[in-house]
Amino acid sequence: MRTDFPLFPDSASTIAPQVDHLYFYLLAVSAFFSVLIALLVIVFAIKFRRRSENDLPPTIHGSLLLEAAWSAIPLGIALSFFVWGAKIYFTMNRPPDDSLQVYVVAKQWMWKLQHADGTREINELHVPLGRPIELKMTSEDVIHSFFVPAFRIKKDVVPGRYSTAWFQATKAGRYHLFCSQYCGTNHAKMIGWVDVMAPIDYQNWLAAGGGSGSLAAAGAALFQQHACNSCHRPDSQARGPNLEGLFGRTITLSSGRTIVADESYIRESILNPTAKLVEGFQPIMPTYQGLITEEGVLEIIAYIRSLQHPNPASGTRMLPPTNRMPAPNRPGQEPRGPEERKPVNEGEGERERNP
Amino acid sequence: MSAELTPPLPETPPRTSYLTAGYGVKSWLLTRDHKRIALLYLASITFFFFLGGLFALLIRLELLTPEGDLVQPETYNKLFTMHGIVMVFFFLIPSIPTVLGNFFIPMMIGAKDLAFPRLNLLSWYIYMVGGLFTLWAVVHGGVDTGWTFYAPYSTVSSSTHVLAAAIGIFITGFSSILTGLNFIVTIHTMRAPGMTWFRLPLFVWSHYATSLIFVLGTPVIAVTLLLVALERIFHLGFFDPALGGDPVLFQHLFWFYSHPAVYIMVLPAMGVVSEIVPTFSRKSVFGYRFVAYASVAIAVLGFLVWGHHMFVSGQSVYAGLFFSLLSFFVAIPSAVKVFNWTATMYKASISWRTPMLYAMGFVGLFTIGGLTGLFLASLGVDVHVHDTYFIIAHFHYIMVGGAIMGYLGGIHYWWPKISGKMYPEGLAKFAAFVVFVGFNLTFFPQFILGYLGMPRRYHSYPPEFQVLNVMSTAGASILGFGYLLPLAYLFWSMRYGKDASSNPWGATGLEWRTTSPPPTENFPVTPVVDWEPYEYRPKTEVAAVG
Amino acid sequence: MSDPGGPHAGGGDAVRVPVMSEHIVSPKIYLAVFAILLVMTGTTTAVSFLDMGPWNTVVALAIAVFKATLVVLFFMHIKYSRPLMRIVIVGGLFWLAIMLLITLSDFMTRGWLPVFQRFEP
Amino acid sequence: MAEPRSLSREEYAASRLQHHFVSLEQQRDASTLAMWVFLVTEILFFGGFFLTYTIYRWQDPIGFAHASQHMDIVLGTINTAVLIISSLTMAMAVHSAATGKRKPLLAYLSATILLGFAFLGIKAVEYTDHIRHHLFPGPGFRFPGPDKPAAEMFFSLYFGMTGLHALHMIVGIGIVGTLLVMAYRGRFTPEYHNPVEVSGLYWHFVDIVWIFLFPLLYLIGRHLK
Ligand code: HEA
Ligand code: HEA
Ligand code: HEC
Ligand code: CUA
Ligand SMILES: [Cu+2]
Repeated sequence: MRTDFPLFPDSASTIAPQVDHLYFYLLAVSAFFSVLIALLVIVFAIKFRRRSENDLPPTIHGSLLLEAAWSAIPLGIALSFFVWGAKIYFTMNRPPDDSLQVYVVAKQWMWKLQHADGTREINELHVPLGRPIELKMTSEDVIHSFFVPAFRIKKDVVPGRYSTAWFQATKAGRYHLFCSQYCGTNHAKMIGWVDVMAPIDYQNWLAAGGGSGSLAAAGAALFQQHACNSCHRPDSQARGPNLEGLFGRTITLSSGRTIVADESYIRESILNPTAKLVEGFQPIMPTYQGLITEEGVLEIIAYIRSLQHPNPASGTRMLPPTNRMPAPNRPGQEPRGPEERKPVNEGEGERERNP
Repeated sequence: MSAELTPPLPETPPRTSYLTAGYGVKSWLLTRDHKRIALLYLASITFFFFLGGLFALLIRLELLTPEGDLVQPETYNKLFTMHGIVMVFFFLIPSIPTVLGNFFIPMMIGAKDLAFPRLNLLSWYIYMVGGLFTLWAVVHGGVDTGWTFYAPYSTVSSSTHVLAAAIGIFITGFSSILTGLNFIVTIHTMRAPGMTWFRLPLFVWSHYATSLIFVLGTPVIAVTLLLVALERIFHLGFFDPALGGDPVLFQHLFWFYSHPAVYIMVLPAMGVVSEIVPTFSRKSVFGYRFVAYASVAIAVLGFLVWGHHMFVSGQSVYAGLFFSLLSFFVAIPSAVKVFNWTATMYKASISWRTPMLYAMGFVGLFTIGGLTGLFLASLGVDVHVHDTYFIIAHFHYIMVGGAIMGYLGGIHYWWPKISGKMYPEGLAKFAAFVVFVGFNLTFFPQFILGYLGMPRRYHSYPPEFQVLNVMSTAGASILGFGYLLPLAYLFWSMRYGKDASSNPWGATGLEWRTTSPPPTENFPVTPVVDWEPYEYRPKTEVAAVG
Repeated sequence: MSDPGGPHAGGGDAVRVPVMSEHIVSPKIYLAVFAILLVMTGTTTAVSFLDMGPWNTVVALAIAVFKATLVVLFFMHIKYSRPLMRIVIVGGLFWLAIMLLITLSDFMTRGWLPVFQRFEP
Repeated sequence: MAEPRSLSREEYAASRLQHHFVSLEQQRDASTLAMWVFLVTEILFFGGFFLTYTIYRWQDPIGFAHASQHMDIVLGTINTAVLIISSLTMAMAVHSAATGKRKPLLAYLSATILLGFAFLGIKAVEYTDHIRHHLFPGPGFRFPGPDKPAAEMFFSLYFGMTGLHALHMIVGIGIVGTLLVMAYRGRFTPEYHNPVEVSGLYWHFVDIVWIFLFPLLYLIGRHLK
């Protein structure tokens, strides 16, 4: 048994201190009320203990003032919890615009992670320090949950849709990645690591991984293969809407409602096209349910995303090309070029190459 | 088990009591007397409690080491599932209502029985049939979905006896519905002359509120399980995304019942505490009306907060906001109750008997459990602690530390009335102490584990969590021992205990104004109530009434 | 077991209408209600063939609510019964509404993004 | 059980008073309240289905409308009428019991049962039709056009909701059958007939459920095309 055991988790993301501060506030209030109640109960029980069998204490029926006070004060405190908690929650649910995208596909009982440049990993996620990372997650079977205690983030990974989470690591290191939603026999084994690396190391690591075919390129291939372009084309023969610049746009549906074209919407458009019909089009698009895998759908989405009008700042949200060059070995730093890493990777067998 | 509960009384009591009104198995299994039915429930519930406790012990033994080397992962998953199902649906939900509520609601309002005695007996049979289905599932290999039955795991993925367990809970649900219905109608129509709503004991108020939840919530869990069954049998795709369903809808339906159900589990215990505290303080409850209204407020508001179990499920951020806000609102009536009980003890005449010890334990542990509920209702913090041991600790503090303390307190408090015998006071105090210590040792470390990030439903875990888990397991063994003590001495007291007088505590309720144990028709003459609740008179006068 | 006070001699709800002077509804009223119900059934079917856009659903449900109200009021005697029963029904419907509306509000706001995340605590 | 014929009406009524009630009024009050409370649980029981229906229809209104066009509107309308007639006969049965008319009581109860069977018969015809047209959800489900997923959901809900409703009809027929036997034996008098009254409430409730199922399942796609 280990004798050096932690009592408080690592704090390694921008969110973590925010959560911890609210937690300390809650702890303080709770400690105050628990001690107050316990003390009162014990003191009363001793001070007013029955001294004779014929004791008859005074009758006290109550006090409106007290009732009002001990309803209003806790309510006020509780509302402060609410506001504070809600603020953090909003931050957690709003990934910054300049986030790096990582796609996550969960299945019983492993995590498949895919970087924008096509690098794939299993049960291990490498991320650069200080850069917001946005996770787009879906599941192939049942519900899982992506949980990194050191970052204080958690999000259920639900089949049939995309969930989003984000974090920005503030401390290099290796942190637990847990599946926290019960998902069957090896739920407890569906764990992995998040490796937070200095940006430069991350670049080296990425370069070593190849990342030849980007996600978008794979998506473009699928787009051809399934003949999507027979309907979705920029010319007059198009029977379906033009998908250029679709991502992030507000679409008017035939029911009159509007909806923002995000990942979930595009996914649904491919797998259940009639559910949300674009205004002015007939429900002729066939469903691709069962024909395209979850990973395939992700690739197509990345492709549709890449059809944005070029905009280097946010645009495709990939690293600027210059950053992707292998970093030169600087003096005083351990050489971690691609050559050194390759054999290690093959030995570990933890990373797949994009085929 | 029921036969043993018919103790041949050493001396024939002066009047025949409900216990001596008939002998033999038939007089129990076909009885319509609410008091005998309560004892049937007592026996069955005790069985399920120890069954659930056995599963808990195995869970704790497995978690002694990080490697997960005692049982297979499949087995572990079945253990916590069956632990949760048995404890929630077959022990805690029926516990106080069907035993103490059944026994004492008619007596407290001065009625001869519940409005529908046959329905009451039927409820017990339905409960037993549901229990047998579940036991069948347990014996034939178990279920591994967690007590929450989340789809699509439960509908597509799991290959265990989900159907049998779901049917068992479905059937038992009707027992809950019928019990709640019976209570509501009884409280509305069967009150003795003079027993106005604001003369009702708070125990009755809290059972009225509980019954509202039974009646309004239970049908929804029934239909939810029906949908799960349909999806499993006929592949109707209500929840499976592969068939076009939405798994989050399942969670809405499930928690629409199961959040209010947590108040089913705690409201009756609050009712018990509201009886015990004034009795052993010999003083009227502070703020009677506020405590009464708080019960109803908890029941009503409790229906508006179910989504706080789904903050990370992918429900809308705004729905999360709504549910978080209302969760804080529902904490206020609970706070009001805690403060009123405490204030009742001010300037009181407090007698340190076992029921009072349990009541004091309830107040303290419920406060801790409830306050940690506020951590969970705070959106930002819940994201971190959701589905970790923090949740486990939160609800065990309320359900084991709170509700079971209330239940044990109530059993001790009314034991003289139920059995006509006194329990051994010294031993009982010792047991209460053991339970309190064992409980805290078991579950306090789990708060720390939870914030550290140990996920729940984990069969193995990273080694740095081991020390706290060992503490928890040690506590559980102490706790288990503490629970065996009352089982033993209460049995013992049925034969060897001192005879109880009709009102050993000098309490005010109507149930104390008849013999111990009471006759079948409860009161020789229908009582007429002309006093306020918890109106304490000098000892001599009380004795005269008894 | 005599009780001069309570209406049930045994107590029960303290305030109540003079109990159980059971109201016998005349068959004529039943027939009238029945006729309206049949007519409304025909109407709702006929109307469903008109294209009224989103109003189709509204009209269909309005007619259904109207029919159900008639049944509850007359066939089920709620028009003649004491308030408690009405509270029970309204309570039940209210709970149904809670379930439908709150759940629906989750589904309808899922696409919305949190807005004011900017100010840090 | 006392043979009613040998007692006067009042004595008979008194013999129906259970020991723990004080008066027949109290007993009647209790059973009526109980039935209403039970109906509330039924509202919420069906409510789970209505919620599921609402969510999925909201997600794909057009798919649902197209699926609904595969309902037989004629049979549906007839069945609605059948249930409404049965509600009338049930109401008249309660009336006859309250006014102590035994013969009409027997007639109305029998009519109610027959109408109940008629409803179930028509429902069975519809079910077989749907199943023949491969509209039962599952691997064998066939639906032309791109609305298949929505249609499959629609038919899942259709079979679930109408099936549950039919189950309630069967229970209702059983209850009314019991009433018929009791009425035949002369068990009901103007003073004591709350079993008839309370069962009537149940029957009407099942009718009301159908009043909502009908437009939601049969009528939502008629105006398209
Ligand atoms: C009897 C059972 C019971 C009771 C009474 C409660 C009571 C409360 N519960 Fe708990 N809860 C459970 C049983 C219970 N819970 C269970 C079983 C689960 C997990 C289910 C599962 O996933 O398996 C759970 C999970 C759970 C969650 C979901 C966590 C998650 O999964 O992420 C949340 C979130 O809001 C929550 C909140 C609350 C709140 C706010 C209360 C409140 O009602 C508490 C109110 C009480 C107090 C606040 C204490 C007294 C007040 C004072 C002393 C005054 C001071 C007060 C203030 C300053 C406000 N509970
Ligand atoms: C009323 C409800 C109730 C009660 C009383 C308890 C009681 C206990 N519970 Fe549990 N628990 C739940 C409701 C309850 N629990 C629920 C709902 C879950 C969630 C399940 C899920 O995730 O799906 C859960 C989950 C749960 C877990 C988490 C499992 C996991 O997530 O992996 C743990 C772990 O420590 C635990 C422990 C305990 C312990 C030590 C007790 C102790 O208090 C028990 C003490 C009692 C005894 C030890 C009995 C003594 C018996 C003997 C000595 C043997 C004699 C046997 C016979 C005669 C047959 N419970
Ligand atoms: C038979 C013609 C056809 C084919 C083939 C087709 N689509 Fe479509 N698609 C349509 C039509 C028509 C619409 C607009 C109506 C609707 O929303 O269903 C549409 C809509 C969409 C939308 C939503 C666009 C918006 O503006 O909101 C997306 C995304 C999409 N299709 C992707 C695809 C992909 C990916 C494929 C191939 C795997 C594909 N489509 C194949 C006809 C087609
Ligand atoms: Cu995946 Cu738990
Ligand atoms: Cu809850």
